[in-house]
Amino acid sequence: MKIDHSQPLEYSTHKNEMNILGFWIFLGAEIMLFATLFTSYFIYENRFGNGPSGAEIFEITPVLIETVVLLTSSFTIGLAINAMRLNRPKAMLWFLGITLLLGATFLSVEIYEFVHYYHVGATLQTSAFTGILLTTLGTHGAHVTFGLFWGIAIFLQVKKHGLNPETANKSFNYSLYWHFLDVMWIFIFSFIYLKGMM
Amino acid sequence: MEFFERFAIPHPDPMIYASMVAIVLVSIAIVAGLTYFKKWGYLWNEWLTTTDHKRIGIMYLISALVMLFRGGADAVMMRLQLSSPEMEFLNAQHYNEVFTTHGVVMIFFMAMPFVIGLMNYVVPLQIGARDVAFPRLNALSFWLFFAGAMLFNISFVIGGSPDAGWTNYFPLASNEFSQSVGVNYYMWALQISGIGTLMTGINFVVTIFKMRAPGMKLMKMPMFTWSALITNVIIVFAFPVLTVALLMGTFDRQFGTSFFATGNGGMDMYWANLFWVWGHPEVYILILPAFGIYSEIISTFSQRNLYGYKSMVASMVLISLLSFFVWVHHFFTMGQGALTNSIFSITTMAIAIPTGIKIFNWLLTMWKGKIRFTVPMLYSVAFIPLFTVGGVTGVMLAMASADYQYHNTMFLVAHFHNTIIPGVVYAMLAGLTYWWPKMFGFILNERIGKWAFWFNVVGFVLAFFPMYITGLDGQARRMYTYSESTGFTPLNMLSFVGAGLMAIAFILIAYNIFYSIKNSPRNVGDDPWNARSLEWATHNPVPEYNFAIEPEVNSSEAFWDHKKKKHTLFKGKIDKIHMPNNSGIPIIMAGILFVFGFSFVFSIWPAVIIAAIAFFACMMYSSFENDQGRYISADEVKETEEKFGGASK
Amino acid sequence: MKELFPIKQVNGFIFSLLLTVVALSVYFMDMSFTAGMTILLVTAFVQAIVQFVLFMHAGESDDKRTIYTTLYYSALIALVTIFGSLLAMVWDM
Amino acid sequence: MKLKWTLLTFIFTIATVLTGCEPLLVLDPKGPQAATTADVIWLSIITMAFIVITVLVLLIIILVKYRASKQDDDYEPPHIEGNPIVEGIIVGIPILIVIFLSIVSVVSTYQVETVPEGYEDQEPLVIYASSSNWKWHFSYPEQDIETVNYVFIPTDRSVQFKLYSHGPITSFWVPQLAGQKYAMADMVTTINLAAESAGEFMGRNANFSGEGFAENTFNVIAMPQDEFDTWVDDIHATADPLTEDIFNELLEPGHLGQLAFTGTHLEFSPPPEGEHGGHNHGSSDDTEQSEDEHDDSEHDHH
Repeated sequence: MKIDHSQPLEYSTHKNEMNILGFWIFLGAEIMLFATLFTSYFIYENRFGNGPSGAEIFEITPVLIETVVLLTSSFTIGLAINAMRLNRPKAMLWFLGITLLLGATFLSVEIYEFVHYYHVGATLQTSAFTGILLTTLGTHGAHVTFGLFWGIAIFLQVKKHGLNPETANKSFNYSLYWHFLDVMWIFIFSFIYLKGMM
Repeated sequence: MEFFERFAIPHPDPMIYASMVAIVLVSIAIVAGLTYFKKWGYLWNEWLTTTDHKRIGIMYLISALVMLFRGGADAVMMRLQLSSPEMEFLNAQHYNEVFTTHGVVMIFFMAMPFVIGLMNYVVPLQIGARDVAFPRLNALSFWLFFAGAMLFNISFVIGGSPDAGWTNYFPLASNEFSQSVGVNYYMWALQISGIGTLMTGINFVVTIFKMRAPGMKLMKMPMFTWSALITNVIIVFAFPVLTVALLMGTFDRQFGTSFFATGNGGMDMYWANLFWVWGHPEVYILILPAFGIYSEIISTFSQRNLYGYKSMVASMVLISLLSFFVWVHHFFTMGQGALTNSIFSITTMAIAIPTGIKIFNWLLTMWKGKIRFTVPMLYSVAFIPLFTVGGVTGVMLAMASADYQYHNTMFLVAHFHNTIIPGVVYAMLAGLTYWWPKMFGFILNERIGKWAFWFNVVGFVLAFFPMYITGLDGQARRMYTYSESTGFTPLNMLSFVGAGLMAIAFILIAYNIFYSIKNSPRNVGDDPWNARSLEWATHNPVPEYNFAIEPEVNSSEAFWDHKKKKHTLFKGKIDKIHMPNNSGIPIIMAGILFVFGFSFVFSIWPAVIIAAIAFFACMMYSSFENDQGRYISADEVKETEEKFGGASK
Repeated sequence: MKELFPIKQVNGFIFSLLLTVVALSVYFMDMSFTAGMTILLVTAFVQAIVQFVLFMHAGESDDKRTIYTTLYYSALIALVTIFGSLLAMVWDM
Repeated sequence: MKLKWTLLTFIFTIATVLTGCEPLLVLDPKGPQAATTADVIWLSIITMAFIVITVLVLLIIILVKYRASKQDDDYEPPHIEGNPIVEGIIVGIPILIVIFLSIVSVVSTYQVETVPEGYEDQEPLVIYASSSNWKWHFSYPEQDIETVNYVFIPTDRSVQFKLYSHGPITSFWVPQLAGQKYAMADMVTTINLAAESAGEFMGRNANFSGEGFAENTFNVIAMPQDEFDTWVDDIHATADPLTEDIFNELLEPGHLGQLAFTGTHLEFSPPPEGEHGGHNHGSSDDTEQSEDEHDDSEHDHH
């Protein structure tokens, strides 16, 4: 493997460049995945049958907490990559750890939110609207959950092997993934919650 | 006992029992044979765990051919059932299962793997690469496709086949109207193989962008590679839509949501919408690689460069975009207003323009050429007029008002078989014959091949052209029977005869493979067709590392210019070569997903959960595994090259 | 310590929080549907661009053209899918 | 080789002869809407035949002229990149054809979606046609009768079919009168047509809907207005009233012959339109919807 030292570690081999490009293209596919969910959401938005509508069940507080937490975690994962490029693995692990904690916080609030929906009688089966709402949120939540496990794996690998072309590359792709989840949340926040409560 | 009842067939039939017995016997024979000849180790080490794009390509092709026969048998059964009025060969339910299976198998498990198999084999060779960008992911893609195909194929012996058509429209596909687990199989088989396809898409886009030989700019790529690039871009953006659609369908059937139900806010039309948002680009996923193959073959056997290279590329880029703009033409009759239908009618017809450019470019490529009628060329030549007919009937269908009359009739069936058979199937047969010496080092017998070709073309015309007429006479598609008074009989009989001729053609093709393995001469050289692109610059069959020395390219027909203008392709000397390691992880992960899918189909939740955990454990294991690949030493490369008759030319 | 908090990232973070606050105005303030949707569209897409360009470094490598093309392409097809479906399923029924 | 071509020609001839006996349903229209589609189809067949013949002739000329067996062994085909004029022509002509057909398509689509030409000033006869597995129910709200699997219509009168389904998606198709349209469970779709000659026409569900799909047909009988009125009176005099129980029995999956009742099922089992339509729920009008939502948000704050 030829290592190009003029590049940051994560880009330093041809394999690494391909991994990053491949991940971007994967994100392109993810954009389509979420776009399809949004399409479905907009189609079913007003089709709540006998169940509740969005305006009736959305609560601003948990949503706001989730938004701020996820935005902050997007910031900290950015800082982690910055620390990685400064070759400061310890600082990087701190930021990565904080990101994971914020991610866990986000998930807990989302679980609270789902429990709330359950209690007000908005389950998957209630209507097409609640079904697509929970499916969309659930898909995003599943992505975050997967991201948490992936993050832990990366944390352990960086801790064990330090920063080398492989771990740096994985961490960079992970940061792309995490930022991307934040972007998707912004769209959920804007076009599901705020539009619904407007 | 109650637990096992769910696996019973809901609509049993002597033919199904016979298939069960056949499946069991064949499986036993395969296991016994492998054990007796002590081939388990060979199979595992050389094939099942391989990450070599060539072997994966060949495995795709074998699966596709097997599925071609499966889907073809369904087709012949359908034509037989309709060959005369009030036929009692199949009953309604069985006929519904047969045409559903035919559609799904042919699109997902025949055409897709055929296309992807040829891309796998050829694209890295055409761009002078040693493998694809992510070899292990490539293996995983194949095994996911394979798991999906197997899952789908066991449906008719365990639990029941899907019976709502390959388009699977809700609410017909809902629990209320399709009670067996068949549609669950449909959902999970497509979901699993679809994820594999999506990964193939990402893999090839990166391969083509990042692994081209030095000097091969984008506008110097061979046309098949261009078509592969565009195809994979479409795959990347189209398949997530299918993922979501299948997820929602699964939720409706297994978790009681009401997305496509008729109450509770559900919308039955929305399945059709989602399905076609994916489904129309899918059509171009199939046809674009075929265009690429024809471009290669027509140019090779006319001994001329491809006419209008730039407009060929531009038209494919345009098609890739337009393919996402037209899906509503699949349901003009769903009640949306004339405005929407007009918009989508125009976008649909617009696709005819880039397609027309391609047809004329192929004609102009042959112009002033020196045309040799080999089997691949015969298919390409037959393709041009037949596909033109398919294309223009497509334009006819695109006219919304007239579509109200064609929709759901045999006219439509004739149209899409008229594009898919000369378009995709002939291209695959042509491509397979063309690249066969690259794969195995000998040429398929031309004489048998030509017989097969003529049976195929005559059979095709007989089988499908009459459908245009019966469609206009009011024969709806998917009818399992009709009465004598309708007057459909003679033309349907003719279709059956055509189907029979096509069946003979495919048997001849299978026989040709068998015959050529035994009898074809092995000394065909590295460039038997006097071809033009890089894949012919290496040996037949291709050594594991593809090229001993990385080729350097400075024109769009690198190998041709190497032969004619003495451009040097291989500079430098042989060095050690980095290769990916084999891995058992892909096949294990696919096996786990198979179990996951199967358990999900039957709602066996403990098994679903265990399989899901095992799947993520595999991913975790992969993440921690440190696999740096291996090196083939320079000496070993030199030795291999000597065996092929001299170190790199 | 300072190098661990580069000014570009900090500004980006503050800006994204600001955008969130602006977006929240549609909830706390009284406005028409059109005005609200306009605000949401602007804030959401600006926010996405901030993330893609500033945090995800979309334009830093040799592959930036491919990456940007991927993003434009997916955005275009996503919008066509959303609006085309709405047109066929809801608006023109 | 020659033998094969002869064979092909022979087969084509047979195919043409076999179908030459009777006009095809779609191309034998009995009303203005079907006449429009038939005209469009003929027009497109002629235009498209022009393209197919061009391609075929070019192909044959090229194959005959440039086949290797006819050329010198040392003939080296030239390298030709392309030519802007030639490429301009092969782009330009298809564009012109597509523009032409687009105009035809748009105009005719608007035509077949509205009341047939010449009948605009008439009040159309409204018939609700609803499908169930695997039957068609025709309700005449004005005449207060209902039929199963057959429908009488007056000739030279605008008829409006309101379509919906009691189950899977079906497609209402009477090829000689008009193109098809889907019947679905959560909305009502509309077909406008008129019959201009009396007679019996084949109608069927064209969209696959399960086991009994093949037999899911009905007859359309067109007759002059006075005969139609007599027929209505006959039904009122002879048929039994349709009750909810009877109707629910009719809905059971299966096939029935032709039946007639007085009264319609629309009263006790209303079609999915207006307030019963899942489809119209909150999605009819954008501005109205935004005002609604606006109101909701105001409620939240108080």
